[in-house]
Amino acid sequence: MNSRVLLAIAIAVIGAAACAGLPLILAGEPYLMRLVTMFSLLLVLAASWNIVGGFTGYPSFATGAFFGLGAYAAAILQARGLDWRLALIVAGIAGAVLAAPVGYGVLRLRGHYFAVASLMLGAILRELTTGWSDLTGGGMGLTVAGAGGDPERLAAFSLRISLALAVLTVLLGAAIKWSRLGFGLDCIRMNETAAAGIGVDAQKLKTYAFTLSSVTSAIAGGVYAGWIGYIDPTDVYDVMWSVKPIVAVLLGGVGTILGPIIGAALFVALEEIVWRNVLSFSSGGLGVLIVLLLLVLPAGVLPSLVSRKRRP
Amino acid sequence: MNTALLDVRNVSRQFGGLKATDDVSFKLNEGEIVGLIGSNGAGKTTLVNLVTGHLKPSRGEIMFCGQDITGHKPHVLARRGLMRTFQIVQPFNDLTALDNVAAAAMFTGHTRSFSGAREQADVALSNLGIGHCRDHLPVRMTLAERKRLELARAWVARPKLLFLDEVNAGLNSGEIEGVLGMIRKIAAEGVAIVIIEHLMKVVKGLCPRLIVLHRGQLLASGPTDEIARNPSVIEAYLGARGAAAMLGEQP
Amino acid sequence: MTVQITQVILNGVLLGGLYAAMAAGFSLVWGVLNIINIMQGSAVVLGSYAAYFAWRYTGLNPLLAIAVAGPLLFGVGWVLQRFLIQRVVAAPVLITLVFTFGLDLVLNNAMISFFSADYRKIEGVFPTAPLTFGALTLPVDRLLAAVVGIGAAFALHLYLHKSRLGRAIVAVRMDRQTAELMGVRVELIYAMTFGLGLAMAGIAGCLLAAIFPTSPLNSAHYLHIAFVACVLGGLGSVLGAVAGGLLLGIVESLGSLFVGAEYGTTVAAVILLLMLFTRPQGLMGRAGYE
Amino acid sequence: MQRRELLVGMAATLVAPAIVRAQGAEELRIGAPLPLTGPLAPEGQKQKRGYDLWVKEVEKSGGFQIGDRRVPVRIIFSDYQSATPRAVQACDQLVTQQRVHALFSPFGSGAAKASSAIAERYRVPMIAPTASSREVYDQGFKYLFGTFTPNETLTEPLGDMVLAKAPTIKRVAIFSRNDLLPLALSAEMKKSAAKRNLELVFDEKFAIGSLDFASALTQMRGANPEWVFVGGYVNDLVQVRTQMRDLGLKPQVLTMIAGPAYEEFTQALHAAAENISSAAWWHPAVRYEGVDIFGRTESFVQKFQAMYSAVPDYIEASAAAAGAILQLAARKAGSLEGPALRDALASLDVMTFYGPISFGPTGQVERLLPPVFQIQGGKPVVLAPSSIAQGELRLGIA
Repeated sequence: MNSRVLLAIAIAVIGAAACAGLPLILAGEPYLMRLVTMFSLLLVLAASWNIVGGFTGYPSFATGAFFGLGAYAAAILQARGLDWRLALIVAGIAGAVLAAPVGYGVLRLRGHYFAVASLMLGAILRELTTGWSDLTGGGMGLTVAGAGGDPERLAAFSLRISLALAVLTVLLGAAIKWSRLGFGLDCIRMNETAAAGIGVDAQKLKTYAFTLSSVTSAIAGGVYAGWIGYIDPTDVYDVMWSVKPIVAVLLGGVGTILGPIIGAALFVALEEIVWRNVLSFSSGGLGVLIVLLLLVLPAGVLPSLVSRKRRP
Repeated sequence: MNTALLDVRNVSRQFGGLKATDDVSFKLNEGEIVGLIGSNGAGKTTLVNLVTGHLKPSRGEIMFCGQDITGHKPHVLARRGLMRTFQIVQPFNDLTALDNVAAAAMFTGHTRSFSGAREQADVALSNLGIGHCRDHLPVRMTLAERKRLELARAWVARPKLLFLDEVNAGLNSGEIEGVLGMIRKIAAEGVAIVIIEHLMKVVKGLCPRLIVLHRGQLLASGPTDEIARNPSVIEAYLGARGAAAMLGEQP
Repeated sequence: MTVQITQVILNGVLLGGLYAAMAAGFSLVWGVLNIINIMQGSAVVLGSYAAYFAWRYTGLNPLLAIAVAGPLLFGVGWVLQRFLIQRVVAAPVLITLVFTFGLDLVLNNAMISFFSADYRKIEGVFPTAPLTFGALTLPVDRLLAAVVGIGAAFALHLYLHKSRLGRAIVAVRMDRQTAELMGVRVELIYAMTFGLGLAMAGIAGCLLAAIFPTSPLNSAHYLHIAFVACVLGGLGSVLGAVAGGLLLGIVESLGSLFVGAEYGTTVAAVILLLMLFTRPQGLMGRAGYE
Repeated sequence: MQRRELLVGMAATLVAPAIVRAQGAEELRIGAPLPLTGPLAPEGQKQKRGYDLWVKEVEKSGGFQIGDRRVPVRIIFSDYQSATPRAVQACDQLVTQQRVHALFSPFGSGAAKASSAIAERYRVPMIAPTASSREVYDQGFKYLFGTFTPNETLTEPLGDMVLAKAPTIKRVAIFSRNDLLPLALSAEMKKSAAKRNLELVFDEKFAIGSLDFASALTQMRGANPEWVFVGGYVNDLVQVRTQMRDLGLKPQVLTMIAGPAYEEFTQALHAAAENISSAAWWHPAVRYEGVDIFGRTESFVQKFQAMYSAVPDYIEASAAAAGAILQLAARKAGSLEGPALRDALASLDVMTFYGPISFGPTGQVERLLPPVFQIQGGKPVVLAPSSIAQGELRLGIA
């Protein structure tokens, strides 16, 4: 128990220090600042996905759907003059309002069927967003005022808020994992029938997990919209927003607290390397990376290192 | 006004055209030990699934403690004291034995704290004679130990009624003796128990009453001695050849 | 109005024939290997390129290019399964899904690199005048492609149920362990199945190339179609995929008539979700496959 | 063991490509983020062809004239995978780490708008070769320049011409891909139609990736339009045209943007392409006498054909023009410094192979008159502007 509290405190302290310090340290390095912001957003999504995909064991491909939903909710509200803080909160609420009923329905499915249904959710939202052009601008996209004013302040601001959100999401993950809810999710992941047999209300707990994970994903979308300043449906509902967090968590270690952090950092670094060194095959390079990762390190970096230490 | 603990009324369940359970009715009283027997495919496990909420009946109703529980979810029933074990053991593979049992203590509503749940689990493990497996993962335990783990998980929930689905399957006779001892111990605490078996031999010494299923239907129900001599039961249940063997075995 | 609706349903059937071909192989692989092959869309496009280049350099009719694209894609599938996918075939859904997603990224971008993303179109092969029946019209190229597509799916179905190897595949789908005990070499069956799955994709690609411009960018849409048709029709069943494909074609056509052209695919996706909720085994599938 | 090696290897690669900084001999570096993979890949490849041709010409001529020096030019490409955030990131990386002197913007209005903030922040001039929407240029930015005129400059001349030739036309149908440029063009078409009191009898969008338009076209046929306007890309338009023919839908005027500008379009449709009208920001049939490195339009087309064995379209031409324009501005500025280049671009007023170039107060090109053209006899024939017209609008389609 104690080591857990220590870990949580360490994450919070380091996170707070990073939120306060990094924007200042990186002030002269806008590119690094951008990379760290990207890392933070990926971390939010990875840690969010980990709640459903890692703790509960449901292979969700819906992260991108909620990311896009949050991006649009925040962007539309900001365009209507709402304060960015409120806009982010409403984006989170929008995520929850969609996730709760959808999750309740979709989470009755298992395995491939769940994966397909969750994948379809993003496609449907994208089409609806594109179609409802009076509200969303449709295929024309939407310009977001953002919160920071001039570009430099916007960059620093976006870094700070995405880092803060990342720290909160990791802590949320830890809180869930070490709570009654997390214990129940563990049971569900390992054996849902047996879990029901000992009184675990699987449907309820799964829906909680799915909803919480969607809230943070949606807020991440809102932060992203303000940061980039322009969103369109193909961009924010891109299936990559669902796949990259999964790859990051697979890279770091599924179902662990630190896995998403390590995974997101490695992923951003690897992606950057591939992107710099391979010009027109960079998406393909990402594919090669995924294939290699799953063949060589199927359990992720963190568990591989830990199990190495344990072995004689 | 004497309400039965469990009252199954005309329950049926169909899969496609197949009637897995066909108009079955029976009652159980508090603290009773009953054997539910029948050959493979007689519909024993389906019946357990129907009563414990893992399947919904196509027809009929089920009363538990005087209340209608037809179609209630398994987790709701578990919290109300209706527990079961599975024919094939279903442990949580990444949890230690202790946490396997602690989860049951927690989610059946007997405690909300982790420390409380683990304390209760500890007692349960010792009580069922597998205290030494406390920190083991299920994969490191023998089948007999895992069977006891399932019993511990059920016991810690302090059930009123416990279904044991082929709890002896795969065990040798020594191990079976041990498990039967545990079952007696649990029964002595006033828990009603339904033992699902296809070997009549096993349940004979333990259950004063038997319920016999055949092709989804209730074939007979009554005191064990009577049932054991009931020719239609013997024939349906064991086939003509087995019937002869069975009768020859009578003391 | 009745003429219009009849025409729209006819359009849907013609489209559905193509969808059936796209979904049949996908469904087979899903059913036997328990793998959702995200690469299916790109494999279809690869088949289209085979047809396109065969036409371009030898003037081969794209419907006959099936004889080239089918075996070619079969080989690609066999090798991929034998050397890569086999290594994750027993892994959880998440892993196999992400794995084939990675393979898809590689294949799709390789095609962009080699063939560029420009649209390429086969022309001048089929008569341009459509068949007319009163006020109804049937374009010749679409009609032929739909007929060949459904025909190919039926051929696959027959192969699975009449040939020795086909029956072994079905046996593995039903019960892998028993099949193994009976001496079926599951690894080989897997490679065969994946090969057949991609071969069907290649055939579908040829049919598409006969009608539509070809580009690697189409692959995501093809995959989407395979998904929906397969779930509608029922997992693992080739005939189910045909039924699902036809149904999807008709639903999309009617959807774009009654709800608006931009929502045609949305209507299909929503129907898929409803289907998953109410009857996850699909129209013709049996319960219990998962 | 294998795993450890892999981990060590990964770590090593992480450190290896240390940040590249400007160094050594003077050269002009231009950053060009392109969508080389992903859904915009065809457009990205086109833009790249234009740039590559220009660089080759510059190299042949011995480099850039800056004051009294000759300076080599280098374009640093970056694939942004058709994802807007990556495009912005690419611009940032190109400026801060590759120290580029100028940027060619990513494809389309959306990405150009998102990334123009980077150019503005670092005071690096950005030329957008493929962004037409006014909103891109309305941000008050000083460092953004665009070679496409606003969208209405495509639909307005079409409206004039059609009504001059066929004053009886009243019923218009608009069918558009639900995508940035096609939608913007359709919106302008709607305005142009309303302005001329035309009746809009059909107005629908189709989803990106649609394979079948028959249902919508059956409906359109019921509305009996005289002028059909379709917005989309080559693959959509080929399909729409084929199915219009199958369904016997024959309006007097059929306008399609932006497909007919491409060679693939006429190749794929043959006779069915006949009499389809269109408009684009540039067309190989236009004739200008430029002072830029390519000179006359014909010479640009020739050089392009020599290099790629294909006829250039408006994207390829605009990309090459972006380079040629930057070159003219650099000569005028006599410097590679951002502000100097920017001022030279802002005050430019020259003729190029692409057309007359002078940028308005927002940075968007003015005075360029996008050509209206029609496929006649299997070839595009320019109908407007009158100064370069080669033929007259013909009515009816096959």
